[in-house]
Amino acid sequence: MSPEAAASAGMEQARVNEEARNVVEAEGLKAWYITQAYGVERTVKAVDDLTLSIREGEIYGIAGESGCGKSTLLKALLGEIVSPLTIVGGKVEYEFDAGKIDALKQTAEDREAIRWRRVSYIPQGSMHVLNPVRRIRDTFHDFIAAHQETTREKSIEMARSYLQELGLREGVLGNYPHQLSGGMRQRVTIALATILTPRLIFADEPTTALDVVVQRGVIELLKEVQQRENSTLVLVTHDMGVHANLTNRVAVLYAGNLVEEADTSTIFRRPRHPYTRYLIESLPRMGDRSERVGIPGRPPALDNPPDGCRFHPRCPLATDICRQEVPPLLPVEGIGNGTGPPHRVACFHQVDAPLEAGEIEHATEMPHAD
Amino acid sequence: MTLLQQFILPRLLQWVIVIVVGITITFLIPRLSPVNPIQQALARLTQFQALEPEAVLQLKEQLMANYGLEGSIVEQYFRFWGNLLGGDLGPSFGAFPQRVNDMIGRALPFTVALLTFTTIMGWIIGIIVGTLAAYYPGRLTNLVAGVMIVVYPVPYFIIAFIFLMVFTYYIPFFPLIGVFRGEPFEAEFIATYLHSTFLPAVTLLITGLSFRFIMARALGTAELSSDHVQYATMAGLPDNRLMYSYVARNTMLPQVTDLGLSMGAIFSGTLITEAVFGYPGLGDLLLQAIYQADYNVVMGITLLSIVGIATASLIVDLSYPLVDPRVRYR
Amino acid sequence: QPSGLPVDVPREELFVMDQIFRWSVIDNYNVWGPASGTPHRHALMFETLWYLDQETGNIMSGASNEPPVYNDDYTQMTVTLVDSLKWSDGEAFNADDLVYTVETVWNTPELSFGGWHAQFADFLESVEKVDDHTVTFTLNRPAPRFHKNFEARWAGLYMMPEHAFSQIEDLVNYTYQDGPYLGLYAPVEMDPNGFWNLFKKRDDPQNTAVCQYHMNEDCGPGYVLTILYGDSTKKVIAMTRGELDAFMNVDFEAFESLLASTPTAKSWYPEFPWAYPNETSSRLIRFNFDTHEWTNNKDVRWALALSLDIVQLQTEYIGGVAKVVYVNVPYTPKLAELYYNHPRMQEWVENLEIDVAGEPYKPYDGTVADRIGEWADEQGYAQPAETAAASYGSGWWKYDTDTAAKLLEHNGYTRDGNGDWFTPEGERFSFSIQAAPDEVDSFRVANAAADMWNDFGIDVELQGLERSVWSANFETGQFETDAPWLSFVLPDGDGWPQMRSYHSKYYVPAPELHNALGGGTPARLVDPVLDELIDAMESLHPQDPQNLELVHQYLQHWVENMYYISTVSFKKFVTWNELYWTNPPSAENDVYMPLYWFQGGRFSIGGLESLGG
Amino acid sequence: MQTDREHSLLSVESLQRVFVTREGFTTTRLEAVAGASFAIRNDQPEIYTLAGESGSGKTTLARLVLGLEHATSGNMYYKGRDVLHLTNKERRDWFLKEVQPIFQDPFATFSPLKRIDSYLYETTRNYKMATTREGIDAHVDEALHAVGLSLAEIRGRYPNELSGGQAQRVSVARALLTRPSLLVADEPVSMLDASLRMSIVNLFRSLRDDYKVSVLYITHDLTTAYYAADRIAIMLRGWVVESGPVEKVLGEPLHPYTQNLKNAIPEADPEKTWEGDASLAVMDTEEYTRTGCRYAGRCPAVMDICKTTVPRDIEVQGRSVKCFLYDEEVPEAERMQAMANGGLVA
Amino acid sequence: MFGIVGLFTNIRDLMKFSGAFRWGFIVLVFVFLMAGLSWFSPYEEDHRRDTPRGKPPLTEISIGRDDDGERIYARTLLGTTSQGQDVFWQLTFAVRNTFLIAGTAVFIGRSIAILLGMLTGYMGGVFDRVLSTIIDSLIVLPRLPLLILIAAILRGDITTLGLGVLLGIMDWAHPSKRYRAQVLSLREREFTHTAVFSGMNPVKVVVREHMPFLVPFLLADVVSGFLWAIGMEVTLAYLGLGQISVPTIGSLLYWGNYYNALLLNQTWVLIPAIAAAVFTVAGFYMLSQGITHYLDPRTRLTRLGVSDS
Ligand SMILES: Nc1ncnc2c1ncn2[C@@H]1O[C@H](COP(=O)(O)OP(=O)(O)OP(=O)(O)O)[C@@H](O)[C@H]1O
Ligand SMILES: Nc1ncnc2c1ncn2[C@@H]1O[C@H](COP(=O)(O)OP(=O)(O)OP(=O)(O)O)[C@@H](O)[C@H]1O
Ligand SMILES: [Mg+2]
Ligand SMILES: [Mg+2]
Repeated sequence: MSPEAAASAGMEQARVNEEARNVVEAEGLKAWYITQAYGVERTVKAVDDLTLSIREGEIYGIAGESGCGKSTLLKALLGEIVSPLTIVGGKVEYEFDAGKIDALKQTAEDREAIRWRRVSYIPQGSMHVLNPVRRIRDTFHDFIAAHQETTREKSIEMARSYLQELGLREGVLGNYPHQLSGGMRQRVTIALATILTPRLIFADEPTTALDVVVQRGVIELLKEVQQRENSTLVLVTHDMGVHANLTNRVAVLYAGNLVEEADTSTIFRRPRHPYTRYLIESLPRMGDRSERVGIPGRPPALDNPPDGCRFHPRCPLATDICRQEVPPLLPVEGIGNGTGPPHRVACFHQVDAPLEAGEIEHATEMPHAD
Repeated sequence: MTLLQQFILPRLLQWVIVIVVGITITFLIPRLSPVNPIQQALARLTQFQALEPEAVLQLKEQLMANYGLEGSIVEQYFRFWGNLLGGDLGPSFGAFPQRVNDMIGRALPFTVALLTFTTIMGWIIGIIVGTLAAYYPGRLTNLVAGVMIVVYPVPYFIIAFIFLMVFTYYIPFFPLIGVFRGEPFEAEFIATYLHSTFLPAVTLLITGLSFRFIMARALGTAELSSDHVQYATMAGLPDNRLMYSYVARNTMLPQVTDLGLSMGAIFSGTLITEAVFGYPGLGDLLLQAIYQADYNVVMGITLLSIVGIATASLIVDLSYPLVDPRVRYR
Repeated sequence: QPSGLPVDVPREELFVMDQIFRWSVIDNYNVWGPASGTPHRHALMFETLWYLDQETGNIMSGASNEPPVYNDDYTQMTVTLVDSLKWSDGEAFNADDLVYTVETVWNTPELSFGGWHAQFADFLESVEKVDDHTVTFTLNRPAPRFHKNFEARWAGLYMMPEHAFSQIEDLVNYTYQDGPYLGLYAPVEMDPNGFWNLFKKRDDPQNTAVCQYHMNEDCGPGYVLTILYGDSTKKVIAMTRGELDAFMNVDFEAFESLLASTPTAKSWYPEFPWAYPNETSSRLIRFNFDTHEWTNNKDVRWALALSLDIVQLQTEYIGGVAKVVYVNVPYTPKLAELYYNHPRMQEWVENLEIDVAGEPYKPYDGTVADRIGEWADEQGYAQPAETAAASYGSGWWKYDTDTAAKLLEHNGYTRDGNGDWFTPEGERFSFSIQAAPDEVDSFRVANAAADMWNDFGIDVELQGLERSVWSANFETGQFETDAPWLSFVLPDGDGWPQMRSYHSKYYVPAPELHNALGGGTPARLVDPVLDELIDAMESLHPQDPQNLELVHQYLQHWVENMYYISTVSFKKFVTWNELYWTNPPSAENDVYMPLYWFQGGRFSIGGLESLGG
Repeated sequence: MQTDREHSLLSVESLQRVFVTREGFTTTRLEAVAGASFAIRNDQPEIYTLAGESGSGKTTLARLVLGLEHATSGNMYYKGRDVLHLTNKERRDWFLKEVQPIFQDPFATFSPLKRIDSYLYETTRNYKMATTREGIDAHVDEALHAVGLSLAEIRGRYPNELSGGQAQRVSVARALLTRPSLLVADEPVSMLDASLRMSIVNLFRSLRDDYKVSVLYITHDLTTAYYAADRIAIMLRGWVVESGPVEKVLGEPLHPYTQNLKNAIPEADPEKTWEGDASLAVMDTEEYTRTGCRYAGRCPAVMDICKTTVPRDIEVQGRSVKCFLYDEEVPEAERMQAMANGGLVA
Repeated sequence: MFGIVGLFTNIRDLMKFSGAFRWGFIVLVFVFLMAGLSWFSPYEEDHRRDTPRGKPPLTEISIGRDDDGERIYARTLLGTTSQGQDVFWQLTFAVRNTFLIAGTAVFIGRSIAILLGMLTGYMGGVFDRVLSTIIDSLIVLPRLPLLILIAAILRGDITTLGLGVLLGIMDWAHPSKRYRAQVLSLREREFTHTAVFSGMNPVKVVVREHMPFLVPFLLADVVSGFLWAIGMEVTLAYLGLGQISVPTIGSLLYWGNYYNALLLNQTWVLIPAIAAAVFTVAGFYMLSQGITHYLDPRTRLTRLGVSDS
């Protein structure tokens, strides 16, 4: 990509940010899994005290290691709270044209009105969510008929033209899911989730377990859908490459906490949280075979997270304060042009140094605060 | 390599082998029985009579000839296959000189009608109710499930007896035995037929139903936690659509398999139910035949059942892809 | 309430009776051929020459109403036929029919499923028509019982219509559905599944033997339906519902519940002991002398008999409703007179002494019937005015376990502290007794015996076997003891026809079929004394007093050896519901027996009177 | 095709595996591995990568190598010995000791119902690597140390009590117990997140360098392949379409398919977004049954000959390519034209 | 999975974990207690005429005499049978014997089924084809008629244990097919390959690796096996082909029916036997539900307190 193109992309981003209002706002969200096993209660604080807002028309990425609560966050934002998942505190609100809607208190009617028409969801492992014994066209009809008046012919016609626009061949409609490749199934699911032109799309790891070629196709499809309707896309993945390619803004989750949030280029160029830095540095790059290391240690168990900063046991910069106090998520001053959403970080020992593309910082060379 | 060669022919071959082995076993086993059909017939023919010893011996020979029991067991076996392939099951011993073909021909429609009705109804109702129960867990469901689990182990004939007592004695509404008036397919025949078949049918239905319910509920519950159902639920699909096209439909593979195989189990059920209700089907016929060591009738009926079950499972196997498009023939 | 009956006949014209089994051969009334299945039908549709009534022991008229006349050396028998009988097509019944019947059966083995062919082949020289109603049989050797072939208790040689059958080419496979019949009824409809059969009365009832016997021009119900409902429970339900007018038998318990629900139901006696007690058979305990050594010891057999309490057996197990017998002769009025109450037998049994360890011992106890009567009083049953013996049978053996113990000990058996018996070899004295539970009284006799012998200290295992298994077992000698039923004598008192198969020449060792030689007994008994007696009876006329004496001797010898332990007579809860039809045979109307499915059942049916719908 | 059997650790020659499947009432013949050839050198341990998109036959090839699948035709030699026709005894006593697998999903590798250490003990005992109790413990511990774990850490634990990375390391450790010369790792990192990925791939590198173990590394993650591997073979629908040193093949891919693969890699750099159109595979089976080049259907530089004729392997620029674009027998003008059409770099 | 030591903790866990298990367990303990009580019965197993006949529950009956010859009276809990036996104590024997029959049948049937199912599933090839065809042939045989025939052949000589063995021999074809299918899929699972590469031989693989996965399956199967065996026992007894003098659930029903219990309203001789059958099967059913649920990997994960990272 040429520098001009990059600049224009940046400008586009800025434009979005300026005009947009927030579509989703979550405040102090606590979504825990509370299980009764053996009569013993166990609480997994999968999302713990999390505040974020997502702007209309943007692609908002959520990154983090496996098991850090990404999917849980999405479910909470979607308002799909099924036991043992419990909302312990906080709120989630949508704002579309007609005022605010409390996402966590949806009635069955609300759901029928909101789901798929306004808010839609592509779950993790979306290649497995199609009914294996139902033809694709029937599934389309089921999903369309659930939310709007239609006949079988109409809904199939709708599906046909939509699939064509998305570059899937028509024959797919007559197939059963197992007759399609994984990537095609994933694309069908995306089509299913977006055919009713929702304003807000939650996509949970839509590309894991796909090979790069198919992954690329799926991601381009998502982007196309998002751009066509100027809808909002919330994309969860732990693949930083995908974030880099697709999102406008990235939130980094660690052990149920939001640790850093900034526009994409900032996250990749000037990450401030040690965890984010690790995440990006550890990625190998083409054309570079010098040694890289993973993040030391393993993520904490969420039913008994460490006190203070949850990253401290793995953090080379950790000090006593990290072990005792939870770092607040605060905007970084003096960054950005002041009009977009701020760059927020939750760390006592933020690192303020650019990450040069291609440059490797060895873990041991990470500056120590103490 | 075509499908025919690769799958259908071997499957057909297997069908043939299964039937031949099955029939051979049922040919041999009755002949191991201590009950001697000749002695049985002798006792029947000469009851209350003091017979000359000479007459007894002569009668025995006569019976041997009539029944086709001369020669070694191997000779009998090949003669049996010869007759069978000629479509003749031989004479009944207990009802000589009646042909087994005729006897089975008379009883078969009754059993088939009863079985088809109860099996299919039990299957459909069981699946519907079971799926509903899986879909709406709750107190009512637990109650229904509890009842079903209680009914499930109660022996067929106990249920039959209770119905018999209640609906022919205390509330004498149904006839005591199968009473059929009029020519087949006339209004009177149909009326009396329904009247006579009701109790045995309900008995079979109830026992079949309870099993089907338990199975459908278990399968439905498992299906409910599957990804595609959860996703469709999230997408706000209406309940009936979910239940029918997403839960029940997906449990069809095991249900259809089981339907094919359950014909055998149900056959056992009719055996006794028919006896209790004086219903003129194959079950009662078979029971009598076993007692009288009426080899040919036993053979005829088991053969029917063997061919029936083998064919049912053949059809089930061949129709799997219709039921579940994922299935591949290997 | 819809009718549970399968036929559309006004109830006041229809008599519904319990069919004793499910017909497996449909629409075939050729009783001579291999399809043979006679019950009900032979009473309704057919005639034999004579009928031997078991209640009275009298010969009753059939196609002949005079006894056969033999020449002096029993080589010729002359029969005179009734001249007023007609076939249902109007043709007169005459000597041609009898001659034709005999010759046909004689010449066609396939038409001889009562065994008559073999009899004729064995004895018959020629059969000749003397005149229209007289026929003479010439025999190739003395045969004083030749007429038995024509005399029915259950069955006899049924008359064939010569004028019709001579037209039929293949008589063996002829189904004889359209008559003509000599009996009162003709079949009109049959259940293709064999559960029922409908018969209609002839248009000319006056031409049948039954109506002539009853001296009633139009005797008997217009229609008779035989129908099989199933087990006791179902029969009782059917009668309660008014859908059954007579049944053959039910369990004691079922009968009591019927009495409670259906006041019009009635068996033989109007009060206790209700059931018909005079069927010619008795229940006993049989030993297998071939395979189990211990059974060959007379003392052991006696010990077993003495350790049974017959009063308890008859009351507690059988409900008090059968007559006690000490030998296998049923206690019908006629047979009681010929045997139990015959002075010779009475004297013998009262003075009978057996040897108990060298001491003589009188085992007979004459008070049994009275004690049963007392028991019935205690239960609060009203009883008939007859003597206790008439209701409860003969005396029996004392219940004397001390003597029984002595007998065993004398033979080397020992008893331990718990009272358990051990064989001389030192093993636990144990054996099994087999019975078929659906033969109710036999099974209960076995039950009682097992219980009482267990109490006495013998380890007896009761095996209830499915009937066909049970019979297969005794046929092949696979039993130790079992509980069958039989009678040594016929209703008229003759013994030879039944006793002869005990001749040692028919003996076959187990496990071959006991009747491999034609005769033979499952007990596989060999006793030269019996052989002699049997041989002596053969050439005597049944009514010959010498014959009776020989039978007495046979029975005495039998009892002294206690070959079988006889217990009670046959009884049946033959029950009539006097709701639509009345005047069935009963203790008050005891001119003939009530077993309507026997050939003689026609008298019962013909005697019925309608009570209106 | 003949490889240098004597000097190769593993040499695979024209290996073919055909599956016949019936679906509904139609039969499909599917050449999942179609005459694949490559060799892993013996003189010096190397990490050899098999890469390619999903369904290209990588797993099938790995299973063939491991002997879990029967070859339809072709040859395979290990240390010069024919290993397609081993007796059961030879296989157990020799081959299984030499070649050990590492599977994709570390949790599927071990039965969830058994303690994970039991596999380590089983392997040690069954191959008689040690006999005494202490010996076995020491042997297991040593293998675990090689992967950065210790026996104390994992003893008595069930698979799901370990993190994915730990479980995958145990899987590697188990494979190392028999002191194999070759590890066959089928997508060992695809289930893991970036950080864990690196630790496993680093582990392979250290095994190669410190323990002299060769690795057949199967993946569709080209970045880790580039990072770790010495040589690479790119698979397409059963074919090996390009193979050679990883810097060459991935640095300057020649085959249009390899180029497509490389382009599709999302780089963790917001300024490097994708160029050109993605060309997506249609149904798997369609390409398997195509006559001519299996890539012809979506190749931007397709020529007429590609649609009818199967290309041969061409040695060019230090690698082997299965493409007419580099085939001298095809007129050069035509090839240049096609490349230009496809927007490819020559 | 169930070490001997761990058994009790497992049961305790299960009791806490699953209501179905709890109820099933309680019901079965109750049933076992019944069976156990049979050893303390004041009456002999096959003895009749111990009590007055046909008395309803809770009647006062004479149960013999004391040393002075005085009659001893007691109330019968469940009434007496027409053969003069105490229903309650007969039931204890019946439950014990039926357990013995069904238990033997299930044990033998499942052993054969598992062995053959696993072998055919794991070995595959010609071995599998031949055996599967034989199994299929057996599946199509109507079992009840066959059983009646065989029972008839054995001439009523069949002992309680013998009946169990016979039933077991007849009831393995269906389950073995199901086990085969399971093993077929387990065979393709990766840990099977791991086991093979760990040098395990086929028997070890099948027993150590696959067996544990069949346990939930086995449990469900045991329930249906139990049900079938009890059903067959009862049916044979009903037809008079069992050893009807040995008290079993079936023979209790047989005798009740023989003495027209329904017609005479003596339901107390039938109801306990039916209840025993229902309790036994329902108890096992609930137990297996509980255990299956407990062993389900999905619930197991949360239960073991691990995240699925
Ligand atoms: N149903 C559940 N019950 C209990 N704990 C759960 C449940 N589902 C998830 N968890 C736990 O919650 C935490 C967060 O899970 P989540 O699925 O949100 O992670 P994720 O970031 O989406 O991971 P991945 O990248 O693997 O999808 C994990 O520790 C997980 O073990
Ligand atoms: N046992 C089998 N029977 C039939 N077809 C099979 C079988 N195994 C694999 N295939 C087919 O062979 C082709 C190659 O499969 P393979 O698993 O080797 O691909 P892969 O490169 O490992 O893909 P992935 O990256 O998805 O794991 C696929 O189309 C697959 O459907
Ligand atoms: Mg997730
Ligand atoms: Mg693969």
